[in-house]
Amino acid sequence: MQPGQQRDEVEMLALMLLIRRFEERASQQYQAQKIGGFCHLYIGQEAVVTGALAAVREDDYVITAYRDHAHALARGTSADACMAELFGKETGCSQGLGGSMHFFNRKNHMYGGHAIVGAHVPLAVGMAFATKYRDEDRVTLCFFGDGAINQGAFHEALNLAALYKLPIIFICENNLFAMGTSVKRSTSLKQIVDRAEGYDIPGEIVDGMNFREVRDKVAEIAESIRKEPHPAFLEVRTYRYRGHSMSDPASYRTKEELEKYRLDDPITRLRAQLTREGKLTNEQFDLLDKRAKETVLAAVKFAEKSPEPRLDKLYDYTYADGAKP
Amino acid sequence: MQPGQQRDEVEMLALMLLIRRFEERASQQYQAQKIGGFCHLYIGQEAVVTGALAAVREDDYVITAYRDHAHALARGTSADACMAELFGKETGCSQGLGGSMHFFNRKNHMYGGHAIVGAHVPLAVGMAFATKYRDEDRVTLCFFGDGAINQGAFHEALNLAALYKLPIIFICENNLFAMGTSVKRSTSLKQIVDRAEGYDIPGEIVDGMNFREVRDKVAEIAESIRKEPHPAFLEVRTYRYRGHSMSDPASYRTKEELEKYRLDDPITRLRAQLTREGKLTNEQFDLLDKRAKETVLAAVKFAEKSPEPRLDKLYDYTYADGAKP
Amino acid sequence: MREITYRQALNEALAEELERDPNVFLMGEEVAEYQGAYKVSHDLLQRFGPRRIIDTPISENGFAGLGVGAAMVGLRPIIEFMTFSFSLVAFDQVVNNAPNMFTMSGGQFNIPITFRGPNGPAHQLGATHSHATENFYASVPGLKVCTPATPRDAKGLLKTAVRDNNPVLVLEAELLYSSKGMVEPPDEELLIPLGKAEVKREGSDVSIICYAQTVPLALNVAAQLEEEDISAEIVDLRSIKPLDERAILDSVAKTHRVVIAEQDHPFCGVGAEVCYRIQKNIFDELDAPIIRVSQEDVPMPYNERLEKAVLPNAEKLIAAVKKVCYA
Amino acid sequence: MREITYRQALNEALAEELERDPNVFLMGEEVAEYQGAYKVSHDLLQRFGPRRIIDTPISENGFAGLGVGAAMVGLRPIIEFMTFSFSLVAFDQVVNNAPNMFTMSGGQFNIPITFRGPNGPAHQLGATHSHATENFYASVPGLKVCTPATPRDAKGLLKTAVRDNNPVLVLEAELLYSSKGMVEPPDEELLIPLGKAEVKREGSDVSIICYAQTVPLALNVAAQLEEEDISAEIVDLRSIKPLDERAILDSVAKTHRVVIAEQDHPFCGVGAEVCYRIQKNIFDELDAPIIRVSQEDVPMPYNERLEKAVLPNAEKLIAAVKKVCYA
Ligand SMILES: Cc1ncc(C[n+]2csc(CCOP(=O)(O)OP(=O)(O)O)c2C)c(N)n1
Ligand SMILES: Cc1ncc(C[n+]2csc(CCOP(=O)(O)OP(=O)(O)O)c2C)c(N)n1
Ligand SMILES: [Mg+2]
Ligand SMILES: [Mg+2]
Repeated sequence: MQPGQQRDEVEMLALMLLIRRFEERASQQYQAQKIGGFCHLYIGQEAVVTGALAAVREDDYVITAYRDHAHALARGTSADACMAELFGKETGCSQGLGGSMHFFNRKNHMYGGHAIVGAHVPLAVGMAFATKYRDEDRVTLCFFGDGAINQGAFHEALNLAALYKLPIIFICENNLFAMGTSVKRSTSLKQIVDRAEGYDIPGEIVDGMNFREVRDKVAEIAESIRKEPHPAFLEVRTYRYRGHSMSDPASYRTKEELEKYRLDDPITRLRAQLTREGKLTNEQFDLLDKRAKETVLAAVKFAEKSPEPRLDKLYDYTYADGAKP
Repeated sequence: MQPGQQRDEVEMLALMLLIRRFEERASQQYQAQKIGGFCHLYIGQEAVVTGALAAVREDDYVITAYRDHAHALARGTSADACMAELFGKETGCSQGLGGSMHFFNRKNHMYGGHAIVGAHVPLAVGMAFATKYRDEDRVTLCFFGDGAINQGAFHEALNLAALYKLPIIFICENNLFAMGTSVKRSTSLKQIVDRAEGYDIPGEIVDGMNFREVRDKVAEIAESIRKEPHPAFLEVRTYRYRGHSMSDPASYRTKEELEKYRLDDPITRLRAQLTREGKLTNEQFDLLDKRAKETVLAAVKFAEKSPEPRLDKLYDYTYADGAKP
Repeated sequence: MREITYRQALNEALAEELERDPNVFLMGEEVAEYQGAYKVSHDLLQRFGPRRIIDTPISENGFAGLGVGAAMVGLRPIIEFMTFSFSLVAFDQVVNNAPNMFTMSGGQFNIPITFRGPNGPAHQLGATHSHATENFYASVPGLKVCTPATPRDAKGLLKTAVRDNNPVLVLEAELLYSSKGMVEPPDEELLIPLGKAEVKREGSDVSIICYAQTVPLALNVAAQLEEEDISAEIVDLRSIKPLDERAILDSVAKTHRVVIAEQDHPFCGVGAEVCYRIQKNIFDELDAPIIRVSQEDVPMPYNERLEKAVLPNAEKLIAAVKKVCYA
Repeated sequence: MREITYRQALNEALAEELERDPNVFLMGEEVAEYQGAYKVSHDLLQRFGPRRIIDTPISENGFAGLGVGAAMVGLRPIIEFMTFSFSLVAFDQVVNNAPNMFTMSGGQFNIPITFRGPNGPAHQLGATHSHATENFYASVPGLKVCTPATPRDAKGLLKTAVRDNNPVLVLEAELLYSSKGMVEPPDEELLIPLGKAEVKREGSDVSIICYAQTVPLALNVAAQLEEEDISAEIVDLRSIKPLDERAILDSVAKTHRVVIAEQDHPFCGVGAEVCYRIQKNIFDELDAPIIRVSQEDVPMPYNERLEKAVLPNAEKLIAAVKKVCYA
């Protein structure tokens, strides 16, 4: 396992581009009705998952909510498998049975994709529990939104993690809104990270538009957890450019606010940093972007051509032993 | 309404004695199998509810968990109605349908008696919500145990109360144990009151063995809430002398610990204070105690003689309009 | 009468009840500023203000319980679940506190609360977001459950629910929100009693008992069956609990053959209860075993074709009818 | 074979499975230091240590979910609910996360978890503490539900549940914990398959289909009926889901008359499903309508006499048998 900090930043920039282009394309395919159900885009938040995953090992556990395309891609799930999942195809990362909100990749330690707000936080604690039970030195990264912190499941999970001293980082992707509800209207806390105090869990805030800041902070926390298991809380300040889901015009916020964040774009930022430091030319960037676009276009082709899950297997995914009710 | 602080301390001591004697007698009647189900005694904690209720108005809302005999008595429910409820009689405060864990008294603003840990905390918030909705200046007193603070319902309720700025005092009766689980084993917090910080709710600690301290603190908070509605959190440090319920030998704690608290007995304390101040003689105290015992004995007789709820009314308490399923 | 959508009908019901009774308020996620996730509460914030139309954090258990507590002291809350799939995190408040309070308090506290929102599978939302909860809730003593299928029923049942002195669940259907139907004009008070089924189409050969999303399905199927000379009577339960046993038995006594079309899972579903009641009461009237068409007993898959295969559909319903008719 | 209590049988099952597989652990409120609220986990902390026998705060939703997460990464959790009445606050984890994961992940994550604890009314615990949850859980696709009635079944079913690769609910019965029965000696591996009913008594006139607390009741009643020359066959379902349709139909084909004795609420209860299956499959074999004896459809009152009146009892069961036998 290579330690996260060593992972090449240009590679990470390429990953952020892949995520961005993937989602833009998903949005377009959704409009074209190739994709059904709910579809929540991550555009604007790319530095969060990319930074966090750049800082940990490939065998660390990752779990998130329903805004999960980026987490699956960052965890090494192919754009093909992700797009095919959106298309509901058998070649999808959940065989077309999960859809946008339920991306899984067991091999790469991506544990979903969970659509009930807050309900995956106890699962994450269970994964961290297993780590400690087996005396491993893995870290569990549990991502969730600012809306999740007001769910009972979140609360019980944090208390359990603190009580049992489990190796887990609770990463709150604070994009300021839960659907149309701004954080100010969901809690009277001045900052979300303060909630961690109620469990005696150390908490910190980082700028989620800055890849390096996220990566370095997660690396630091992960290292301390590997030495001595404990939970930690990270509030990552970020922003989603799109509506909550495809049907949301996001009229609850101003154009100015959106523009302010767009100017702070995580991809532009990392690109500028690398360019300034002489690690990336404009040509190289364009090439990365071109490749990302090609990969995504190929993924759409792959998804289109892929077969649907077989009707005669309808009952095969209910019980692991194929029991019939 | 007379302001709480004015309520006569000797009267309050008499109330504490009534509660104590009531429960001792309930314990005995339980052994004699006159009382069924679960039965949780409050002995040792009397200063908490007595102090708190001495500080508020008669029309303020009171709600608690299943260790509720004292709360009903302190809210003016007769010993007769309480004992009859334990006996499952029609004359009981819940007509014999609720039992020990579900004491209600609508007239006196006692809203139960709730047996699912933590689940009544949202109800309390709803009552406080109604107060604000109607622009009244009532305060809701929500009592619960140290075990309840790890339930999701508790968490969601506190956040809602803080967000909507509702007039409510969350009173945690920290008796150090939830069944056999000491507070140290249910949360890693150094003190329970710290949990309130996670909601931006002001919190304080008082000595629950000291009637005056509880009363004065609750009076102070209630006053500030009546001026400007907001939630507050009070951790009251107390101790239950008996096991969790009648079947619990309480072998999870030491005799020494129990003895330490018994020496700090809330009744003895208030008695000593009053005696020292020349407000109570030994004879007067003995008379109060005698009266308490008589009242309770009469309650047992009352309960014994009372009729059972009628079998033919079995279906009458399911729907308010008598609808049949 | 005028034609309005199911969504509009619900919106009117809410507005009228809010207007009528100052103790009524509406609370839920995105009901106010966002105008409702499915726009059922459109314009209500503007009309009734933030005191009575209240946005919440994502805390279903908390605000469901808040509603029960407010009801204990005299308010009449309408609690919206964005969908009833999310009511599962509030299950304890809905099945323990709301319906038990009246009994536990010896009749001192009835709970006049309405829980409402879309219920049942919508379209490709996957296993966690497609729950049909009617059989869970109907099995709980003390709750009432209704499942309007038409705009008229939606308006009339919701208004009645708000006035009922018990906890009532109004299980709407996302897929019906945009459907249209004739409804009395706003100046005519429309109240439809809980516990009364409606024969949505008369017929003589077979009774199709249905509710919510399966009502339009059954009506469609009835039209198709007509062409094959099978006359189907469509009994829309409208309320699951109380169940209109009388209406069911009357129809069965006429047709002697029964298919139950339901949108929930088969095991211990609504149709199982209906079947039990029929055979218990008029066993001898049955000329064939009762057949149920429900969801398949599997978690809902995302894939569209598989989802369709899981749901009750015209093909399955027709096959069932033919089977009970030995046609 | 030796005689042990139901409680002891469960305790042996836990100990044997903990012994056999290091991935098995037991978690719940008061399971460790307190030795279990009902002493089912007696001595396990002493034998297996605090790493594997784990006390929790009062956070059912949290630790049920913790179990599901641990199962995703290879452990085999046994989660104790102090009673299943308290599982209602964890409902979402039990009905959404545990059973849906296998489907939602396209078969990547099965969840080998056991949820266990006492279920159903005990004695005068009142409305919030007397829930029979079997029909809720059995209606959820992806869950398995068993309800042992004897010490032998308790041991054999719990051991099988722990080894099953799916979420299984073992619904025990507090009122049976001290009951006794013959069980194989500890050195003999006792596994009872899920989904297999057992005829607990052969008979020819009527089938009484029952499970959990209604099994001893039905056996008692059968003895009484014997004296009136009515021969009752007692079919103990043992598992509610999968349901042993074969065993039920075989018995009914023999007796042609059915009474279902169940401890849950009537509306959409287990008996409704059993009834549906019987009439659907062997309608012509039935000589009388099926009758169910269940709880009355009211929240459980505390008063003892009223509680008895709500529960299924011998009187009601005998009356039902006589009715179906036209005796
Ligand atoms: C228990 C529950 N309640 C409501 C919803 C509907 N819902 C889906 S996403 C969402 C907002 C979540 O916001 P946040 O946690 O901030 O995540 P973000 O969408 O910003 O990534 C809501 C209310 C749900 N899925 N689960
Ligand atoms: C949700 C739920 N889980 C478990 C229980 C069982 N139970 C009843 S009381 C109790 C302990 C509560 O302790 P605490 O809150 O400290 O109150 P105390 O008994 O000390 O007054 C437990 C676990 C319950 N009633 N509800
Ligand atoms: Mg957000
Ligand atoms: Mg306590």
